[in-house]
Amino acid sequence: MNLHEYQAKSRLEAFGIPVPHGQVAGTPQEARRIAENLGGTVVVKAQVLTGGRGKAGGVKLAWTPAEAEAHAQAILGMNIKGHIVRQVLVDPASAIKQEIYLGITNDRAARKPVIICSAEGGMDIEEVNRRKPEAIIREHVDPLLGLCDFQINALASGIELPYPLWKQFRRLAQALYDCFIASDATLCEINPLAITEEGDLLALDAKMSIDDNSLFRHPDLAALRDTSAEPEAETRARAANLSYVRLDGQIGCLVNGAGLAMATMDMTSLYGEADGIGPANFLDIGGGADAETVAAALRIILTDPDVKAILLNIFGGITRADEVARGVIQAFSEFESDLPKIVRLVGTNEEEGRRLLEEAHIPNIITATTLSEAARKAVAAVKGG
Amino acid sequence: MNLHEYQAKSRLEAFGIPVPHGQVAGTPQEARRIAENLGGTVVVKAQVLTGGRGKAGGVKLAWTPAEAEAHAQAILGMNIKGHIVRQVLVDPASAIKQEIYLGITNDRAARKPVIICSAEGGMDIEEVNRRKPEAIIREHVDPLLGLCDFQINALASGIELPYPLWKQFRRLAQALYDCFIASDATLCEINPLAITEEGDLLALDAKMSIDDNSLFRHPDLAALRDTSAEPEAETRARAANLSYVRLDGQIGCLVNGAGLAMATMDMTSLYGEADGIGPANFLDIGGGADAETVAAALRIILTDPDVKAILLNIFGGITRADEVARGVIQAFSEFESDLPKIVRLVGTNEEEGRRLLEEAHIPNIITATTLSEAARKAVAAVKGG
Amino acid sequence: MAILINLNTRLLVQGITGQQGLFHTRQMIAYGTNVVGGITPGKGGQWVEGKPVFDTVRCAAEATGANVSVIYVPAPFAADAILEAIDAELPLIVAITEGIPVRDMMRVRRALDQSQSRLVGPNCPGLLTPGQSKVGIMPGHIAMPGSVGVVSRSGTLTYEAINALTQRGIGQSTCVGIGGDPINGTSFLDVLQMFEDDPDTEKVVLIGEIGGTDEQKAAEFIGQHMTKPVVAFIAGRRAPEGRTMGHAGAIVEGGVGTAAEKIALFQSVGVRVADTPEQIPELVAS
Amino acid sequence: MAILINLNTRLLVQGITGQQGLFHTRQMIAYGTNVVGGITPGKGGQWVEGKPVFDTVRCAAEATGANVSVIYVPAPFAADAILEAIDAELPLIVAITEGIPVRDMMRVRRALDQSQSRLVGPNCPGLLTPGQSKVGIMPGHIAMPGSVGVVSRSGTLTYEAINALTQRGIGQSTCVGIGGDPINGTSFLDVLQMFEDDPDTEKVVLIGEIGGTDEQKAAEFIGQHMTKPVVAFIAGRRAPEGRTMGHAGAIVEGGVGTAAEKIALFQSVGVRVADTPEQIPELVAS
Repeated sequence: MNLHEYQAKSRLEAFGIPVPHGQVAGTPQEARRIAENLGGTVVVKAQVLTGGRGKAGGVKLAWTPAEAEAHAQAILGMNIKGHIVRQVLVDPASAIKQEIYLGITNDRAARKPVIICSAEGGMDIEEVNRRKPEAIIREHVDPLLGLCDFQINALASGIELPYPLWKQFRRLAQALYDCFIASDATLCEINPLAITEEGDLLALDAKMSIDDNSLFRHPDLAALRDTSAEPEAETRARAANLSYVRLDGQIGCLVNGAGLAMATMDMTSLYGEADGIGPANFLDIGGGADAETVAAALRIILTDPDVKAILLNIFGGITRADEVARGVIQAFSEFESDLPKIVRLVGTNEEEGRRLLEEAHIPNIITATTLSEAARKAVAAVKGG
Repeated sequence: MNLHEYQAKSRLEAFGIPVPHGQVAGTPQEARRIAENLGGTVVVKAQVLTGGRGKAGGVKLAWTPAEAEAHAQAILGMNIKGHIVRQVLVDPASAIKQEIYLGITNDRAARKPVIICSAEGGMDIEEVNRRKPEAIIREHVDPLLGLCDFQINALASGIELPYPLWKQFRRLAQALYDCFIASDATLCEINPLAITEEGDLLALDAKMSIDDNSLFRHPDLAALRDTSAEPEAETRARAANLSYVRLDGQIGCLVNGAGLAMATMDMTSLYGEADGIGPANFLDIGGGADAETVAAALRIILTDPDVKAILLNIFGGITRADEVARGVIQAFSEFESDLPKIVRLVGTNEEEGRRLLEEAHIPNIITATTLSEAARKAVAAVKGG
Repeated sequence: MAILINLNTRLLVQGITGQQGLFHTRQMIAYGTNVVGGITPGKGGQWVEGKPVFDTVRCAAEATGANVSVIYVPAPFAADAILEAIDAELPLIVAITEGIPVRDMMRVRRALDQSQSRLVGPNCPGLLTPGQSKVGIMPGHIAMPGSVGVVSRSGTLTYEAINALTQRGIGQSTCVGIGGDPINGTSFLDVLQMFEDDPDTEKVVLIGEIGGTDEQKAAEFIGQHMTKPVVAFIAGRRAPEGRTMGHAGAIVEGGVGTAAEKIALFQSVGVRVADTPEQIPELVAS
Repeated sequence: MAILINLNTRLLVQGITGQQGLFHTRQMIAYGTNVVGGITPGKGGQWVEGKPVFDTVRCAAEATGANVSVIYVPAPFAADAILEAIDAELPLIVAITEGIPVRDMMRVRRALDQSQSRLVGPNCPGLLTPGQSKVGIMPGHIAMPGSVGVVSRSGTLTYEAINALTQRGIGQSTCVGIGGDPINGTSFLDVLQMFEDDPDTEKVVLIGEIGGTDEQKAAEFIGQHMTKPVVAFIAGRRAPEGRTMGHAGAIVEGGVGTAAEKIALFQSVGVRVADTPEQIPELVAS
């Protein structure tokens, strides 16, 4: 889960990291009032959960409150890579001597957090990495020892940070690490971290991503989720604990397990591509899903108007086939649907599951034994339908 | 450094551990007012930095405010093992079903903290250990991983804590560990930890000791030190960063290094015991002591009326003999003293040190080369003086 | 012989009184696995399916002589359960639980590195040595004893592969689900080495996914050290780039870990890659 | 040969620009120790006594090929300095600093256990191989080359013993101060083993103290594994019970670790125990 810039900055500030004291506006008038209160030059910044807003014209400098209002007017409602801007952050502009980069993320291969620093701040770090990899200093953090001061010194030394700033930088980097750990973040990034004309460090922009699996222990972070920008189906899927990604095909897939769900997508693509037929979605009901979860998944698929056939592929392990059957029956007792339903039900309690489905007499059910068979039948059903 | 019961309990409470909401009184009248405010039965408890106050009559139950006042009257000013009671804690009395023990300390041999729990609370844990060692459950804590819930479960299971209390107990034990670590404690002990009639856990009494070496990062804890009960010389020694323990002999020792200081005590005892002569103190000026520290040490020794001779034994390593000589000269320029001064100065910069001392012409200086010679000369000086 | 579990496996079930734990304990017992006891803190002294329940793993291990533990504990408590099994020095720990936070697994991983224990999982279907022992949630009836070792990052896709093999009369030595999480206990490489060393295993089936670099390392290992033939299947060929597909592990990161890349690497070291799960037994048999 | 340090020692000084660091760097260079550089974060690029100063130990070690680091950093920063030296994989780290909090040393100790580095100290006078190399703060002129290994928990009391030996014309192979803190890097036992294995060492002098159980373990080791004669001295025979005498290590805990107990144990395994420091050379010579 990603946080908006203003949310990330407010969290960083709670851990002691200096940030500009701007405010968020939902209307141009609000933006003007904030600019008036701040006084001086301000920056008006689109709050969207995607990169590249600068290039899209989503970040503008304003010398007067009237200008701030005009910029907010232009930015609010903007569509940046499919994300509609609903809020702008109005920050006081700062006089800047240098911009650096400081971020922490998890290094999968090393199985440790890694703190990354570069004197080349203000631009995409991936871009810096391609162009000038020696400008990036990395320190892996032992998750049990935590970030040590000597590692921060190594970063400061590596980017040739002026010595009078080292103490401030140590405090800030420690605070960033504390925030990363305490938030179960997968990314905490300050870019740019400005050295102001007054010789202070200031986090001008920030990104934070939170490990979704950790949200059970972070109700405060979970409450920050902005669902206004994402498709309603994804919001509902998350609420039902489903892993759902909408795609552009016609076969609504409901599968247990991410690997099998991907293989199901692969098979429908493989058999359907000659006819322009493919999966309408990736949908993994997870391990041990109960009838209610299955029903919720079917409801999401059934509300997608592009879906012309449903492919239900369950290989029971921790998920029990009889529970899945109950969910299917429950969903179709609510929604009447004439769509072809290709059902493949194997594994734990498969006989009981098949029996339940047969007894329920749901219309237009097509059974299959193997995955390939199920995928081929689904493609055929779309072609025939 | 040890905390008073009321200080320890207030700190435990800050970490989320339930404690009785009593208050501290310095006069019987205050104790009465606190008892009136609390209502009901109260306990009046002497606040002294020593054990055994129960047996000494320093803990009394009071059914009325008047009784609380009378008890406070009796307890305030009491001398418990050389400690004068200057404050009492007035706590509400609790209805108790069971008393257990829960403490954390450092296990030197294992180089880890160890959390200790026993169903036999309310008495000295050393006593329980002697009488019924199987009643004590121990879990060593990996200082990098921290206290794990499974370890707390093992404690709860080991003392057969009723299951409905486990969740509360886990929270409390975690809080105790957090407090132990965050306070750089060497001991955090709740004894007794009461199970109340209402089925809650309540820390009725608590002890905390703080690692003196850590106080630089705990100004709040350092400020809690109660110097009212200790000899003034020890307070002054600590302020000057000296390690000082008063003993009952006549030879004031000033030594660099704890081992050498102990050996110096051993030698003066060895040569003096036939004549009832021995060390007046243990005094280690530490490594790298400067002239000011040496002068402070000499001032402390010179204000001890029992001291009949001074033995200065310095083997320079990180401590430089010339610095020590400067301190000696400084101290004796302030205090005129005719006491015999046995000086042994060897090691780093010894020639310069000896030269400085000679040029200062301090009266009654006796030089020595070896430790045994210095100890024998000090004993002889006391005998002759 | 087989690998990791066999007839000598003495199994503890952590979370035995929970819904999943109880259901799969019954399944494992029904399969013939020697379940010797279970752990649920606070329920020590109870009995479940004729097996004693303990408060702690240490007590359970001492009382039963267990050598494997399987974990069905919910995600918020799962890391603690793994640490407890490590602390009790069990040689093999199998964590079924999915959704454990990354930070927890980083801590577990460090504790593991300092121990003698092996962890399989988390977020995995467990282990199955057909005809001998089943630890986890794999449906036992789809497998049959034989000489093909199966190792997989996926859960249900593993069953798919096992089922396809059995349907064609090809039995398995041991089936190992290593789990799809970014930080786990046992890698493809570990299991490939075990299969290479196992006299009961003649061929190996590897089921991979998009994302991460485990398959690349496996391919390298196969090229350098494996003498036994390997057949692979990689899920996610048609996955759109940059979107997470369920597994924390299954994300395509800037060109690293695409299916095409992994398939090419496998083929370069002589591994035959199946296009469909049903094709796996054909390649194994040929 | 000797142990731990010799003519091949290439030394880094952590905290080289501080008062103590600078003073003792001069002393060590004057003694002939091969100081190859120093570290003070933020002062990288400067030169001290003709030696280059670096911001980090890793850079310093790479640039100089150092194999030992000595730490004079003040207590609040000393644990970080040790961790840095461990991270830079220096084989030998000598920490002079006293007053490091116990909690810091518990963390350091765990990091050490997972590394290949050896730590001597903290709160120790360092190492001295007479005529070859001096690392730390021991006054070099009191020692002379020879075949007696000296190991001690104390600082200045060690000098006392070395001085007494030298006065009697008895030289030393290596003198090792292991430090008086409750949690340290190297124990009596470690050093006794090294002396036992060192062809240049013929006899050993051990200087102990009251408190703790290190001397007891040393006595056990001597009884079981040492072939070379050992002479001991224990400080604190006359210490009142239950009072801390300076060292965090030197506290008599409820009958555990009294001088009498330690002396008796040493004598029971054939170690001769001196009554005064001056008696040490007599016992060594006899």
